[in-house]
Amino acid sequence: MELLQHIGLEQNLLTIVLVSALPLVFILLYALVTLYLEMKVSAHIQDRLAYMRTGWHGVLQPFADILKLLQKEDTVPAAADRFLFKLAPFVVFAGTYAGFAAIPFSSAYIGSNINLGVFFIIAASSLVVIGILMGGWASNNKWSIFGAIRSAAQMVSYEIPTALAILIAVMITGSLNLQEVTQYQSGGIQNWVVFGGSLPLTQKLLILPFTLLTFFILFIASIAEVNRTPFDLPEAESELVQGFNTEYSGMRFAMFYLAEYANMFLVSAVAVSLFLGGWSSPFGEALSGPLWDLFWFVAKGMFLVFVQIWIRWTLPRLRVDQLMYTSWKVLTPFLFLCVFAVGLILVL
Amino acid sequence: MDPVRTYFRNIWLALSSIAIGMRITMKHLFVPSVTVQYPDVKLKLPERARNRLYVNIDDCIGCDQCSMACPVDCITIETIKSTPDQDLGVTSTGHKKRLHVPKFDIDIAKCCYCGLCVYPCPTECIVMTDVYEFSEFDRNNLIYNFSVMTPAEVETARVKAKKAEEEAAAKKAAAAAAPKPAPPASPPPVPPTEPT
Amino acid sequence: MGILDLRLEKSNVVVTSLDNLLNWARLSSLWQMQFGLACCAIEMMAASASNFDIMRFGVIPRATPRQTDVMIVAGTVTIKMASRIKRLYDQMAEPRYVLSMGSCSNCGGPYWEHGYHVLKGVDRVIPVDVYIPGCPPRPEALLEGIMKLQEKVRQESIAKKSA
Amino acid sequence: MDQPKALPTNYVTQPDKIATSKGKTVRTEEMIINMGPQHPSTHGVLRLEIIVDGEIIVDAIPHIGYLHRCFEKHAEHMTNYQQVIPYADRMDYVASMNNDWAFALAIERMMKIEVPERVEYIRVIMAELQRIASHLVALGTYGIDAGAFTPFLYCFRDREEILDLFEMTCGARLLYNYIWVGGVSHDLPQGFIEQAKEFCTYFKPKIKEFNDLLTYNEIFIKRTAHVGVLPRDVAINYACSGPMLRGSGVHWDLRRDDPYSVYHKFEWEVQTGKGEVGTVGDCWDRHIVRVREMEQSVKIIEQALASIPEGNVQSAIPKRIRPEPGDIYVRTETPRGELGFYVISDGSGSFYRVKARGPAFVNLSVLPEISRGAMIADLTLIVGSVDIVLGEVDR
Amino acid sequence: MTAQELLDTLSSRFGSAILESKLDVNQPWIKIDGNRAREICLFLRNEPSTRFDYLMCLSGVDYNDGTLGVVYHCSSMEHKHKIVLKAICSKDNPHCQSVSAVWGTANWHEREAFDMFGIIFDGHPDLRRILLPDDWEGHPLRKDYKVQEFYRGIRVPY
Repeated sequence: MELLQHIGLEQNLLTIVLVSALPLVFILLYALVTLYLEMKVSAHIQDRLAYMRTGWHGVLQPFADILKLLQKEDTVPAAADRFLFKLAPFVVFAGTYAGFAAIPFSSAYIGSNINLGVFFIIAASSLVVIGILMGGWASNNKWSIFGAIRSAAQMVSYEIPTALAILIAVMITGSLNLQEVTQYQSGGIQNWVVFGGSLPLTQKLLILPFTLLTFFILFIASIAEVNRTPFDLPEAESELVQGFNTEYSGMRFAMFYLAEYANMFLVSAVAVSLFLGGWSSPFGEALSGPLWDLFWFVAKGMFLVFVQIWIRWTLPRLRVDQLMYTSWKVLTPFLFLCVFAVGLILVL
Repeated sequence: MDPVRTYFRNIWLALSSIAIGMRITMKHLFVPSVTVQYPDVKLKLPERARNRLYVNIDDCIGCDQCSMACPVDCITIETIKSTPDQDLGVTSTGHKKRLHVPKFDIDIAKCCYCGLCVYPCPTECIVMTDVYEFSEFDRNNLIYNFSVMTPAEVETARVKAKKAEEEAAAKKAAAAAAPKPAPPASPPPVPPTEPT
Repeated sequence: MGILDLRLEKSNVVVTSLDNLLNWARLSSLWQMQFGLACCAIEMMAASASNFDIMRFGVIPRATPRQTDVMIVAGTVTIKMASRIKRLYDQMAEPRYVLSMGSCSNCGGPYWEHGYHVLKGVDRVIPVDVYIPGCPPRPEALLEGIMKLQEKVRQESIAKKSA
Repeated sequence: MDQPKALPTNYVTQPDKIATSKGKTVRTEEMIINMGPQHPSTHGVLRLEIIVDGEIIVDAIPHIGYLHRCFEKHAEHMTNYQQVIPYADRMDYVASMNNDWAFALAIERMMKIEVPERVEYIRVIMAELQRIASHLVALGTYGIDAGAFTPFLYCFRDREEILDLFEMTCGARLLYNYIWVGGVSHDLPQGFIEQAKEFCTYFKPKIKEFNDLLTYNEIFIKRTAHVGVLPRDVAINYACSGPMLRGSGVHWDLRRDDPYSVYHKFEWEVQTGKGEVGTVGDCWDRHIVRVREMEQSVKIIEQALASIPEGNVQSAIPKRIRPEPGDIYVRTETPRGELGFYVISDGSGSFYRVKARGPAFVNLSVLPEISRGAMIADLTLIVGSVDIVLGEVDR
Repeated sequence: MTAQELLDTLSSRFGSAILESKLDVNQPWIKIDGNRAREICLFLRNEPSTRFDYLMCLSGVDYNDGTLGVVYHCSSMEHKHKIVLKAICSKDNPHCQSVSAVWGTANWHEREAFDMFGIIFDGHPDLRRILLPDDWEGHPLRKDYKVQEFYRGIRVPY
């Protein structure tokens, strides 16, 4: 609600609704851009062009896709659980959208400046698992249920390393509120948590390898959280057809699609807020201000989204047991090491 | 190898090979694409390209060899013998045309583009072209009629041929009754097996 | 389909421009059902590969029939396969289109005469919108078939469809 | 005619399998899943009936015949032998040249035709180019099976170069009808040799790039090593052939062990799986055998291009193909393995009976043996490593 | 081992099961009794001097004189020799012993021969149609095969 005070508006129902709808607008715009970006980046990685026939270099393609999906027949399989089947996409999207509430887009805008911001995001994004499980189960399709169960197992497993990595950032910054975490990191690139935060130099040099490692692991874990290659087992195309969304068509499928892309940004935004200085400018006070903040935030987030896309079109996919192995036997132990080391260094 | 070393080696291998892969894909991000932007740009097909069949009906002598060579029987040819008073002309390869071709249909939908019909043609009138864009909404449009004869012409030719045949039969019967040298203008053997 | 189910007159200006917009969306985003059956499937793959890049036309291969708009039947349809094709076609959400690629799915192709187990044309089980001849058709021929289908989509009207 | 009345049932699921864990009993139930005939990773229209216990495969039963196009019936119905070649093309549509060659070789052996030297060289060049093209399809789609999409497109990009060479030679991109009994349909066109040499130099670094991107990627290795292990004796007992057999460490290549054509004139090596990253005969071994075979093929092509003799390519084509009554079995090494034609002639102008022994058909029959105990994710990789082409499995 | 030696070994061991042979052709063949195919093949596979461990091909044939045939093309990876075995059965009662226990590859080949010719392989673990649907009528590669008009409501001929 800082925004309202910032621009001097009164708090009434209409403005609250409008302000809280801002992330939705952002998600929609961002999804259109990312849809386009993903296809174009993948195409150029693969020596081809993709979308060329709708507008200049096919920029209107996402609009066409969405418009087309709107026109599609909304099919529900005869043997499906109709209620859950129809509900699932909304649950998934709601979970993702709720996460955006605690994301500080700019020094002037955060949906809800709650003290437990990060904690809230983790909790809200768990809703996505329920939605996916719901959809997979309600479809009454064996491939869907496989995808759903894989997804549940995967997300639950990868929440451990994610939470631990977040814990490290919280230890350094001393707050769960993302706005405060970001403010802690303002003042230039050297103050970002990934480079040790604004600690004294010796401590910073000691802590640097651990924060870098933590950021790296957080990024890997967040790719797994959003089911992207190499962790895209829930919708592994060559194995499970389309996984949990096999039976979905039209707008309901678009909701899943939208949620997936929104989720990509959500996890990137968390990583950016915690480790890469959030909306703060890398050049200290230069180029800062509410709009610049927004720019930096989105730019950093989009860069991480780009890396996710880049990884997706490079790597093969892991197998279920290897996925679990990576989480429990590689990422988590290393993070415990980091937690221990960071704690020790901070105490010193 | 001891498990601890294997563990760290695996992690190292995974990270390094992922980095190598990502370097390659990043490099390709800036390599110009190889895409041929059909329909704006069209590839030049080589001289020997085998696509849609074309029949130059003016050169066809109705010998039926392409139809015999076709493994899928997609060529249907009907012929009518010409009578001595009709001059059907000469093909561009110098063959004398002796048969009307009222029907020369190729069902392009069945054709397997093997090119076997092209080789036996004595007048080189059936060829595979480089046209490949001819999709249709209706399958019947894929049956190509190459004959240019109108129904009226076919009818006349048929009547004449029948008449000539009857005459020939009558003459033959007469000849059988009283042996005489055959008239010089009798129709040639059909179909002409060897190109002259 | 909500608003589109309203009884709309054909000659309405609003309808016409809405038609244009919606048709444009449909024709530029024809998601393709991966239905590679035989030889033509290889050319279909070649068409989606870098050199021809069918995605320029907005054609994205999807694995599940629910999310697809166009089924490219590429290859010989056998009698054992026919019922599966029918079922997959039924699973596709409206509006849906079928491209028959290659001689075999057009009419049995080289197998029309003696192929006791070959379905003589996929149009015996599902309606076909565009027939692409060739055995197999060049990737460009498939692209041309897509363009032909786009022509067909462009002429559709919501008023007529909802009737 | 007495057919077996009740068809043997494949499998009866066990509904109440009881697993115990720390004194507690857990009831698990096996599930039957149908994979295919239309599934992204079945490489066509293979249907696999898989019985799974969770993600673990208890049994996988292949059902084939969804692309049964009756090649053998058509071969009997054709009026002459020449007309069968287009059908042989369509059997293994990824490696048509090799199919044509095997077919032509069968008739040539039957009629004892000596083929001119130049024709042999052209055939070797074409067959090896086709082998590369076919392996590129196999390796590319294998990447998709593993979840990596990009290598597939790189493979197809390189394959286009080969198809261009084929198209300029015989006019077709996929189904060539090029190798005829006693000769080939066209001589090499102008500029072919230069372009083919260019292709060889272009292609060699691409293999390395492919390896870096996929083959030696640790995730890929972890996915394929120790997976779908085909032991040597099982491979022989199931008469596997090609990369499938060589992947199991058997030093066997018909180009060397049952020689035909002029392969003995070139220097090349038979590649076998050595279990470098896993067990001998696992999926990775089969993959690497294909990759290395491409390198060998490039080697053969380069040598053949350098020493191709002059001559008439159609001098030995018989006017009428009419073999003596009798039968013959001829086998050649196609990209997938041993393609054999068992031909019976009754002295007329067309076949009395022909049986095509497709390598993919035989290789696929071993699938249940190697997929038991694997996971669903492994199954797609195992099927991919067998490299089936359904046109050849079902014919 | 030459074909003659092989024939001698087989006839001395199996006597009446070896019916006929032709060794002076391109690919020498020996005609065996189809009802004893399994033991003969097992012997050929296991005997160290023959060691036919690789069954290249197994084909069904309709000889159009009231008989059906099964042709086995065996080769040895170790000795690199080959032999062709032929077995004959009548069209009215087409029975032959299965060799799928000897060579795993014979399993599918025999199913195919059953599918195409209707030869029943005794002792086969899973003799079902392999290429055609289970309820298809007739065996298509028999010379007297007539294609059915309809299959489950789909017209079969053009």
